[in-house]
Amino acid sequence: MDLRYTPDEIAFRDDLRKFFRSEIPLPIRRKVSEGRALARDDYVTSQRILHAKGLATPNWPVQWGGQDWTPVQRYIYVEELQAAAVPQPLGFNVNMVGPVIATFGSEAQKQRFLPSTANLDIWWAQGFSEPGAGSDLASLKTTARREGEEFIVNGQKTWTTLGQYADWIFCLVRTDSTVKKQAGISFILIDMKTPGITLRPIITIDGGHEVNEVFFDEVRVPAENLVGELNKGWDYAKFLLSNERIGIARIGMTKERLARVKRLAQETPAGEGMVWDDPDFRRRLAWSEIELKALEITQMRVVAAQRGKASDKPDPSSSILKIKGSEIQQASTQLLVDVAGPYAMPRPDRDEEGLNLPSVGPDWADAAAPLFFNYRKVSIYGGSNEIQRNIIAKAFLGL
Amino acid sequence: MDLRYTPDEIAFRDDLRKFFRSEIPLPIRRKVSEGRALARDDYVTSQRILHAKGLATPNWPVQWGGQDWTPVQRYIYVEELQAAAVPQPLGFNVNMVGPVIATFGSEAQKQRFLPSTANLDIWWAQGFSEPGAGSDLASLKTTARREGEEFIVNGQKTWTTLGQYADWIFCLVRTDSTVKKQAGISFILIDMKTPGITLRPIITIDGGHEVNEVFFDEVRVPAENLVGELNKGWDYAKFLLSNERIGIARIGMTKERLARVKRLAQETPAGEGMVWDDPDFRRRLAWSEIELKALEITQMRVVAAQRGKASDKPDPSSSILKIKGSEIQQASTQLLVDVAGPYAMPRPDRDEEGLNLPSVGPDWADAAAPLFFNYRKVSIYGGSNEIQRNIIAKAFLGL
Amino acid sequence: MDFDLTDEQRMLSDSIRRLVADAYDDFEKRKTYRAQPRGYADANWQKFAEMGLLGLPFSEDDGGFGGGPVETMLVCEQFGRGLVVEPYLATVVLGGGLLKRAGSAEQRAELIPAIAEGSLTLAFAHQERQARHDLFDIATTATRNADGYVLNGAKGVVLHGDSADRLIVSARTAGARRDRDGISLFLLDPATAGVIRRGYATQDGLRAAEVVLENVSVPASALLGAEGAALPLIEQVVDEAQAAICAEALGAMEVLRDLTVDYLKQRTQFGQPIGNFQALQHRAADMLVASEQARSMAMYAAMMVQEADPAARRVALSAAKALVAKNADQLGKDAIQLHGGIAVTEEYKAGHYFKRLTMLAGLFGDVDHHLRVVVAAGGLPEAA
Amino acid sequence: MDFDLTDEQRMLSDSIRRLVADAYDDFEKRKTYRAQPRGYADANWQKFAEMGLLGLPFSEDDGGFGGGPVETMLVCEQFGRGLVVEPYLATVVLGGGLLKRAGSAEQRAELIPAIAEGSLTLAFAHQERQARHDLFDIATTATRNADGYVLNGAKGVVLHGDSADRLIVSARTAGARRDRDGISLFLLDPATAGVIRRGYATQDGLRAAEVVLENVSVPASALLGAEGAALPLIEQVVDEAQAAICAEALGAMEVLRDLTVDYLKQRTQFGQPIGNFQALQHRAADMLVASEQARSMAMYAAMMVQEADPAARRVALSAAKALVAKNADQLGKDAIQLHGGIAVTEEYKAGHYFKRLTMLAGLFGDVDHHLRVVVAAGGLPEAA
Repeated sequence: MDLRYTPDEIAFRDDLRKFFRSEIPLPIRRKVSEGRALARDDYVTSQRILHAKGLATPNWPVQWGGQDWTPVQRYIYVEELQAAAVPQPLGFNVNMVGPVIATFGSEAQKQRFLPSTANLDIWWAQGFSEPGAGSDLASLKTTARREGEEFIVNGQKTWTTLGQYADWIFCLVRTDSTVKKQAGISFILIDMKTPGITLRPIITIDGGHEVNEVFFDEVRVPAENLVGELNKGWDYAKFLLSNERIGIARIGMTKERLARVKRLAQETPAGEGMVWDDPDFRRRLAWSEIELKALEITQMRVVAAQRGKASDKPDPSSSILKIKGSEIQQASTQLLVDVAGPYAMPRPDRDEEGLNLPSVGPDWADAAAPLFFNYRKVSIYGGSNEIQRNIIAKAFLGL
Repeated sequence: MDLRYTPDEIAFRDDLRKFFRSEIPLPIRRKVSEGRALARDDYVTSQRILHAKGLATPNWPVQWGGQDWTPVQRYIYVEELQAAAVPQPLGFNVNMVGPVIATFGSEAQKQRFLPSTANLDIWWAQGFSEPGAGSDLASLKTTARREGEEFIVNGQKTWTTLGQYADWIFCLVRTDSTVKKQAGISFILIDMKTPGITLRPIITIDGGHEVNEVFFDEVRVPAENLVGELNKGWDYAKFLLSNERIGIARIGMTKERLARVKRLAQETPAGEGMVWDDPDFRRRLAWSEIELKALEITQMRVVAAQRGKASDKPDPSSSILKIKGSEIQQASTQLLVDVAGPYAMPRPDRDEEGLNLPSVGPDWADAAAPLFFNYRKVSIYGGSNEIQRNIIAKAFLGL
Repeated sequence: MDFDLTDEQRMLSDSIRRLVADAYDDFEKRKTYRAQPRGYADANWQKFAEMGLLGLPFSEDDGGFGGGPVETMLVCEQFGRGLVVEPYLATVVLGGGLLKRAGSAEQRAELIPAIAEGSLTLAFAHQERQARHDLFDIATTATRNADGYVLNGAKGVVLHGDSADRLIVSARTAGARRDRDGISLFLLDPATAGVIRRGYATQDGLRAAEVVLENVSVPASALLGAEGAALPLIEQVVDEAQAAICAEALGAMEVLRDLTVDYLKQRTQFGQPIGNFQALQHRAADMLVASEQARSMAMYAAMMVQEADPAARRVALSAAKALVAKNADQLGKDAIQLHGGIAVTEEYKAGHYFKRLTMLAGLFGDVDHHLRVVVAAGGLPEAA
Repeated sequence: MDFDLTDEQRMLSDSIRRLVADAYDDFEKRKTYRAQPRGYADANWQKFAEMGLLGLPFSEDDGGFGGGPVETMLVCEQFGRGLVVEPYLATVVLGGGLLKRAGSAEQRAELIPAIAEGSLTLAFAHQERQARHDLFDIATTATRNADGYVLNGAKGVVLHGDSADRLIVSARTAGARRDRDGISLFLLDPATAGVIRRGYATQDGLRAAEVVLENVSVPASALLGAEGAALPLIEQVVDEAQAAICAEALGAMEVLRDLTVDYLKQRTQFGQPIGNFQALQHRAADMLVASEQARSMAMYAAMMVQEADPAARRVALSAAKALVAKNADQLGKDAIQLHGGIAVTEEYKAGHYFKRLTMLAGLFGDVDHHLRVVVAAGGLPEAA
């Protein structure tokens, strides 16, 4: 047992660290670090730089641009990416639809979609959640009825993250309503330019436009866009969601944020000294660091336990990572608000890039409260923490 | 709206305060304050002093020794009793069986039992809980079958607090097993000297003997010992449990304990100074004081809302008092352990009065951890805090 | 001991509730108020004036209605229920509190009737960037000259400072930055040369301003109260504001709690209302406990703000604020979590309550700050 | 990075688990061990010796088996699972840790083989009443004279100090009470004139003693290590003890968690196993999260106790202890609450695990103390 990296792992890490910090433009990384919204081009620029180096889709099959890495290497990759505040390669492309197409898609679908998906020439959105199907995803109602060589899609999806930038959307649709709910769902690819699709922005309480509703009204989709078999979509969705394991706790990102909180606390005046001199603040920060260290090792243990196991098996320990990871992420944004103090309050108007015109308080402070508000979502999405506790109780504890 | 006492209320309070502190022997009050076990005689001595002054059974009907007090006066009485570390008049006698007999008993039962119950000439125990009937009290299995002018009782009760001192026990027994569970229960009085009763001590993790199991094997009870109507026992039990409202949060007692914690912290050395100089300790103590102050006002609000209402109506706000009250009580015992520090560890042998022979650390310190262990019970008994949350969700929130 | 409201108080509370319900029933209306030039609705302000709310805490001699802390609590609780955006705290509680106590007969006669009739608003320009929550940490200077004083300094996050008709500015006439003595108050027309205001929205949809003072000359008559001795008064008025904030947070907590419970009853998942799930029921129960404890402490604040001993008063108000802020934070987070995604959308009410509660919790000191005040005092004051 | 145990380590862990399961399977046995004169079972101690556990951390040259922190973790985790009462921490981890590092060749040759074969136990008489958790706060004095030293002072809550065959005593040969320099260690036969021991049970069923030293004369050869320079060594060995405590607490937490989950499955109320109730399921899930996080930190402790930089080592060990102690406390309370009444009875296992966890959590510093160490250092050490 040795929690330290081997010399080879250290070399691997140092190479990545250097590449991320020298090749991904600083203004993009700075936005990530401050928790500000990225423009579409920021994502595209960053992902193409990564892809050129083979670093956008390491989990894919090697023949489609993946890397033959060990679990520890994959872990290091995610941690370093986050620690350098590099935008993660678009999850809908590289962790979701890409692996599904690579595993279950036809050869034609692979040829057509995988290279452009890896390079972010196609921007994908996810069409899973519906207004009445949140935690109970399988109760979805959007239908696709077969008419000749087409499916006709009707219904509504919601929480479609960054859907405003999407070229295509992958959807779960009901293709058989006579069987039990999980058994009548199919996985289908839809061009966002198809007539009958309307997108409506959802503005969130932080003032951001990150998510959307997508309406489908008699949308005609070629039958060849069905992935895998009809009515097997629920299996593909489960496969897709299990790919979220590594990185779900966003430890690298939180570590970076806590380091930033520390730095800002040391330079933000408060009374006789700096915020850093406040023992109560320090105590809460230290707890977050300690919990994060424990979670980091928990995550390493999960990674190590994966060695030699088939990677398409869902691992219930990801529920632990999700619960604790989201709690610590939320605590880290609260600490940022605490450092900002009264200057967490101003909410100045923004230019089209979402930046202050100009800042009222310190130039980072107006982003603190929106980040804190926005991060309430991390214990809700991807299976709420209540759902995760259900999973632990049932899958681990047999209750 | 005025949270302050009126001059009359202050005079009432000062009279009680003086009486409690001058008339109840200090050694008894000191044991209460330190959370040590009382001997049977301590209870009897204290209650008889109170009773002689009309202060043992203020909630009873005036003709049986009760007081015609306002809700505020009743509240002041309980608070001052607890704050002076006076043993509460035995709850089984004065809050439980006494009011039940006074309200539902026959005239003969009243004459026979009420005076001796008030004066603690009879010591009562409670026979409600059973091994299989905890939170689900109505599922109790102890039976009483009618044979001529007697009931024959068979079964087992548990958690019978101070049963080792009891002369009589009031029991819930099943007298009809053909109807739904709440409808077949009767309330019956049993002399502990009746043949067929066995008492077995339960030693708790603090090393104390406070609770017992009571076994009934063909125990013959005169039919005249049935209280009220046959099969109405569940109603009487609910009536009885609702009498716990005032004082359930034990605010006066916790206030006294926190004051003691503060005093001990100020005189217990720790490194360069005293425990009191530890800001983390002080912060936790302050939170307990603040929560307690809020709960005190919450309790006063409940008391005020009772004015003019029939006192036999259960009030769901007692669930709030129970949840918060138990949490703060438990926190106060943890603070005591913290003050004791390493000297919370020794557990020396005890003499028959439960005292050290002699103390290892400071003379109060060895009682700290047992009190902390013992107080885990306060969020379990009398309807666990989980049951209380169920009640709030259903009765208050309509969920 | 008496927990009942007087008939007048009950009528007052009912009237405000109706007024707020009427003005804020449709949440879209609030958006239109925020979009108005001053960031709130003049029409609402006029209604408050007509109902007597704007003159409430002033003495009848000054043209007010002689209300006390209980009346302020009743107003602010209802304003919290509606997430009212009008500048009641800034004008009536903070500005009015200073003015009625420190103002000369002339100053009171000039301003209080105008406040009461709704034609004049105030803002209290006190907080400075370096001070965080220390009320005595004031670097702004007021230098005496032949005609009066010259003010220099910068004030931050002045509530409704962008639209106020008069500013009450704190500045040092003596002493060093963190001295308790030497702080004075000045009444200032924001149109005076050298006053630079930058207004902005706050995260919870209200308004504030940065105020810079560059060689601002004011006459000697601008002095409000005794020179150099303003701190005890500032502390008292900020305590009154804390009591008002506790009440406002309480109102918002109760609405958010009820909104959440209603949602649990309506939202179905897995074939049943999610309110059937015990884990969610227990969280909802905890929300009730949290809001009931907050109500008790808001009442404690209203009582103790009248305490004659300033040290006991300050500790009590800090205790109240600490508990209310902590419970508001936890209740707010639970409300969002129990709702799920819908609560983080701008369209839905819950998120706005959460944001307002977050900001109220930090106003004039966060939980840590107020807990430290209690700790430093060795605990809560003993009741009489 | 490698989380696997070696084959030897796995075998070791399995053997201890079997041994502990055998000796402690019936909880009544533990009672009989506690009733023996030394407060534990000599027979168990001999079995530990036979299995090589008592010589484990000593070098092979000294007659040990050259085990490291991972081996100690494995032993203590299993001991925690069984609530083992034998003096492993006192003799092997604390006493042995000091002896192997500070002992002269003669001292090591005299004592280590005897420890390894189970014929000699140690106790570390260090803590003093006024010191609380400050390891450097030592008032006991050792005054040099012609023949050696004379010791005077009082040591408190010395783990297994009542039965130990040798005491290792810390005393000042120089400096003032709270100086870091000037602390020395002495090997002491408790039969020496002037040594007064009062043994007693601890709340968790182990043993400890108060040790008073009244003009105790020891020869110069009793000095263990360099005069006046013992503190860094004491700190290192106490850190090793913390790593062992983390592992022991982990073992106890996992058993208590599993006991609770089993109870939830078996206990029926309202016509069903109480484990069907979602609110209880979620508490049980939180117990799993707490114990998994504790496992991670116990591993971190085992790794970082080998860290060369003492400052980084101490902060890391404090972080580990703080987290393990906090989670042990919460898990223990949840376990009692989920069980209900049965868990507070002496007959049932759960309460004993809770009591042991409570005492382990406070040993060599409670959560507050260790969190303060982390805070004072500005946070956790950066990983290499």
